[in-house]
Amino acid sequence: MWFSRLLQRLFPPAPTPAALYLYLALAVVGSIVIIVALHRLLGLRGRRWLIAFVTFIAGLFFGLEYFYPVHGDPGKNFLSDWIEPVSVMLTVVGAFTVGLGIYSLLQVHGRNLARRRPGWHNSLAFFLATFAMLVFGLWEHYLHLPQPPPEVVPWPKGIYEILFNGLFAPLQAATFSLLAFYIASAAYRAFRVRTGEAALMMAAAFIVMIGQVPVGAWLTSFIPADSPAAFFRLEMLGEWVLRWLNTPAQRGIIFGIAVGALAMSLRIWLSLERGTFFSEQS
Amino acid sequence: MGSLEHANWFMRILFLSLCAIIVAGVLLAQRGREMFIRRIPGLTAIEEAVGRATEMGRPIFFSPGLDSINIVTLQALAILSYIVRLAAAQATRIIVGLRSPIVYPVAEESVREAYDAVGRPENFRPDDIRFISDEQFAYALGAVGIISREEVATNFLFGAFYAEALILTENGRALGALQVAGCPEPTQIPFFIATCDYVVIGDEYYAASAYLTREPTLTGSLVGQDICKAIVIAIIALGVGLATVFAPEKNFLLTWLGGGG
Amino acid sequence: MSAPQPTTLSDRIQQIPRHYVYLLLAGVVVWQLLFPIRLPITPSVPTRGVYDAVAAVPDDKLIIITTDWDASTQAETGPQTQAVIHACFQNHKKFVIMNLQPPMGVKLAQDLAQEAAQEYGAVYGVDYANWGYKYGYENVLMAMAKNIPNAIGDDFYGKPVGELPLMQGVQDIHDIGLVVIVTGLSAMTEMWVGLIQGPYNTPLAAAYTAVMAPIYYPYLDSNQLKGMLVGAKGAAELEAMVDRPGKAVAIMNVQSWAHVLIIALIIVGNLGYLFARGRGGGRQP
Amino acid sequence: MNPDLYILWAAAIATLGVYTILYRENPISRLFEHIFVGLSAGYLIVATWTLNLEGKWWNPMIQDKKWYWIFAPIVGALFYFIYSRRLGWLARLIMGLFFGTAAGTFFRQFFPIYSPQIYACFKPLDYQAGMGLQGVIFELVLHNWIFVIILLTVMSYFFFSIPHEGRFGRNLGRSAMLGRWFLMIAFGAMFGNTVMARISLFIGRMQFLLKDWLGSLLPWFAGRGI
Repeated sequence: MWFSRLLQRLFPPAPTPAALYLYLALAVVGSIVIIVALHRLLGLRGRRWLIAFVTFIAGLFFGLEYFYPVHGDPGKNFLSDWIEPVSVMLTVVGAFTVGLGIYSLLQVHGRNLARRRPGWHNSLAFFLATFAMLVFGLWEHYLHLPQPPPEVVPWPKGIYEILFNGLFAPLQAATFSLLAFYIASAAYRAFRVRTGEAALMMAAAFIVMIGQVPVGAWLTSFIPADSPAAFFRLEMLGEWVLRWLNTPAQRGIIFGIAVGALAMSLRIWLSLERGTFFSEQS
Repeated sequence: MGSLEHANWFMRILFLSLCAIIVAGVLLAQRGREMFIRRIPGLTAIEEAVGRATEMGRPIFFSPGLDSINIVTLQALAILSYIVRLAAAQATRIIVGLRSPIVYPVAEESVREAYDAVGRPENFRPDDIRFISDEQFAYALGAVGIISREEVATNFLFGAFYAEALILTENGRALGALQVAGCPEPTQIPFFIATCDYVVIGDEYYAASAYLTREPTLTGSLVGQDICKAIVIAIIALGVGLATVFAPEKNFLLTWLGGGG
Repeated sequence: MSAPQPTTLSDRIQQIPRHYVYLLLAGVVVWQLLFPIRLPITPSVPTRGVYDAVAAVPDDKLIIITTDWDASTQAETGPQTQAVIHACFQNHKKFVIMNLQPPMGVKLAQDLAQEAAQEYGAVYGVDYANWGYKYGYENVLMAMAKNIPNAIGDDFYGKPVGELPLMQGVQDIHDIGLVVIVTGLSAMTEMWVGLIQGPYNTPLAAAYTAVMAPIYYPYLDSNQLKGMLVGAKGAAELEAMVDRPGKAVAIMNVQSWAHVLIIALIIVGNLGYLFARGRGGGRQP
Repeated sequence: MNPDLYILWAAAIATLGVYTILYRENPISRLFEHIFVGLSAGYLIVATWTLNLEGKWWNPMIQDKKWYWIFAPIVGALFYFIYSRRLGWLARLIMGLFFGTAAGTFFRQFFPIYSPQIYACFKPLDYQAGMGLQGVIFELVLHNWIFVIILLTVMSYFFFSIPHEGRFGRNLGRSAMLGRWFLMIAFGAMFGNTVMARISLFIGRMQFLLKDWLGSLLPWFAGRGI
């Protein structure tokens, strides 16, 4: 793989730990110099041009690898070897954005707490929960327990399990399961034969719903499964609606979305997009 | 044949033509060519929904969906910006609830910009742009909390939504909020239809910002998209015709598209 | 919305307060869990497709079970995973567990696999393995297609996967005979189809929560998916096929009666609406 | 320490706490909302480190001495300039990189995702050799006709630049209306199909509450074979 060889050549690994830290320090200083230089040297137009250029190159790289002719087996072109390492690098860079959201949360709840706004005790609960999960999550990670874990678990792991399996996971599952109630009440209220469209929607929902559960199969089990009328067994009818009425409609939507997303991607890639975020004068 | 690992000549030509048509539409419109867009029902309701909040003197809640910065979310932010301009002009408060840390600063910037644009920068409240949680259902609970504590009059949900959508809209409905929702993916549309007052379906979502802003770049792109869709229909029609006449192994269109392997 | 106080019976059955609907639903579920009335189960075509796809994998290739789920959808995806694992063991196919999203998924699946492995006397590392949670979505898949040991790195227990006996000779995606996606998250399928199934023709089967399944019927129709388990129903059918009736079968029974309740509510609501309209008292919303 | 009993009780209380929101939003549900948000914020940091950065970034940089990995956090740090008005363009620069990547990834997925969807629509609308038994053919051909008609009418609904009046437009308008009806049928089918999934989730929670939690107090519940 010539890409990793190139990396090795450009950035040879540091020979000793001391050299490593020297290299790291130099790299940081160097980067800062470059960034400051960019900021100083580029005018408004230069910056906009640079942003458009970076966007274009990133899109071109991933797109071109697919469309450029390939040879050999498995088929490769001059970009194929780059896809994996570049993808990993982008993943790592993206991971560093995690602080953005956390910062916003800490700011809002910190302010609630500092000013003793109504409901400040909830913000306190927020801080305790965040802090506990952070501390015990990392602690548990660095316990380096053997697998499978021993019978008697050390207490930091115990606390982590209470936080995760006793609170986090059940809160997630319980919130999700609220939907059972909401869907029942939405079905009751929404499915009225007020208009033709509502009636069609109701009829389809009705058939699919009952066709899916054993009681539906049981209701029409008097129709023999090998007779021409077997189509009217509720479970068959439900599957037929999903397969022959639902599938083409879904696909019609999918093609529209595909073209819509292609257009939006193109506008972004070529920096043609106008409107929010893109029009800003900075 | 039958591999889609890399493109073949048919795909290259097709892809380039689709791109060229869209870009041509954009460029033509930017040069001032007038383009027609039909009425999109759910979107005409936005003004009414903002007006209702103003009348009742209660805030608006907006969610740009759960995705990080991507194509869908950028579209949601464009709609947000339009709504904020409407609301700001009527001095109505708007609260934005976010799930992605990366979207947070971008959304804040868009809202601030919109307040500046209508000349009411003093009405912008940074606290109303809130990161709720990156966990899907923690986000849902947090958003329901905001909707009920702030007694919002109108709920706007535009963006990528998943299972949590019904938690938001059913609670919003129970509290009597007027709700307008839009999502490109079809999964949550049935629930929006059941619980919201107006719904924007599928591709209409991508047409939304063009319809609302009448920005030439967007309308031009929309016309280009229509031509592309017509091409897709033509390909399907041709493929169906060929499939009716020939056996699958003789259907060259199938092979060109990487199928029949 | 604030409707006027219902007075007549037809108005009243049109506007049952939501809290009553909630209570009725909870009541039916608890009743059927404690005092079940059972009904028979017959496997559907998509479920049989999953079983057949597992059975058709050549012996020298691996099956990947990617368990992109967590506690939130465990009620459906847990039994699905368990049934797929049983199908693998019963057909003597080697499989590995991995996932790309909620990190918890591989842990929960590992527990299920260990439980089943004991029953069949299967050994970790030889008959099955766990590649663990891999961060990076499409980047992981793109890397995996070219070089599995590199892309995966360490297994669930922190050991390099290359050292596992069942990984002998497993180099890239061409050594994978089937991928079974078990998930409650959208976008996973598009990723696997776009980056693995499409480019390399690797067979794909899937188990979805019932909500997601309709989106993916087109993929079944186009044969991009060999088979599909639809929610707890699919899990119950596969449980019946591998002769391990368990949680999913119990769930489907409760489902029947909960559906009967909702359908009854819809009918009642419509009757109220039609009566009111018949009398000329129907209100257009 | 054995955390199982604490886990059981914490989970039961958390579940019931969330369910109070079914009555209405209240102080208890609010408290659990904040705990939930806090736990996920903490977990987000832990997971980012243990599952991603430690293995993919820290170890290669420190243990393998690949010092060029130091550029990753520097590039990532540019995101944080979004809060600065003066330096905000640097954040846009790095976002541009990610926008470009998103676009490029969509380009490369375009044919692998949509090509099979397109050619799966190539359905014969009449009898042809090799289709199989005579009895099945009629059904198959009929289904194919239904399929193609629904697909085309639904797609016609999503045309935006043609008015639904005039010679061509009036027919498109009719087709679009038909497409809308088919869409409603599809949405109804999806709704019906989802009911089961949602109820499954609630059943799962009730199994936990009745069997695991109440069953630990009253053996009768544990013995009901839930």
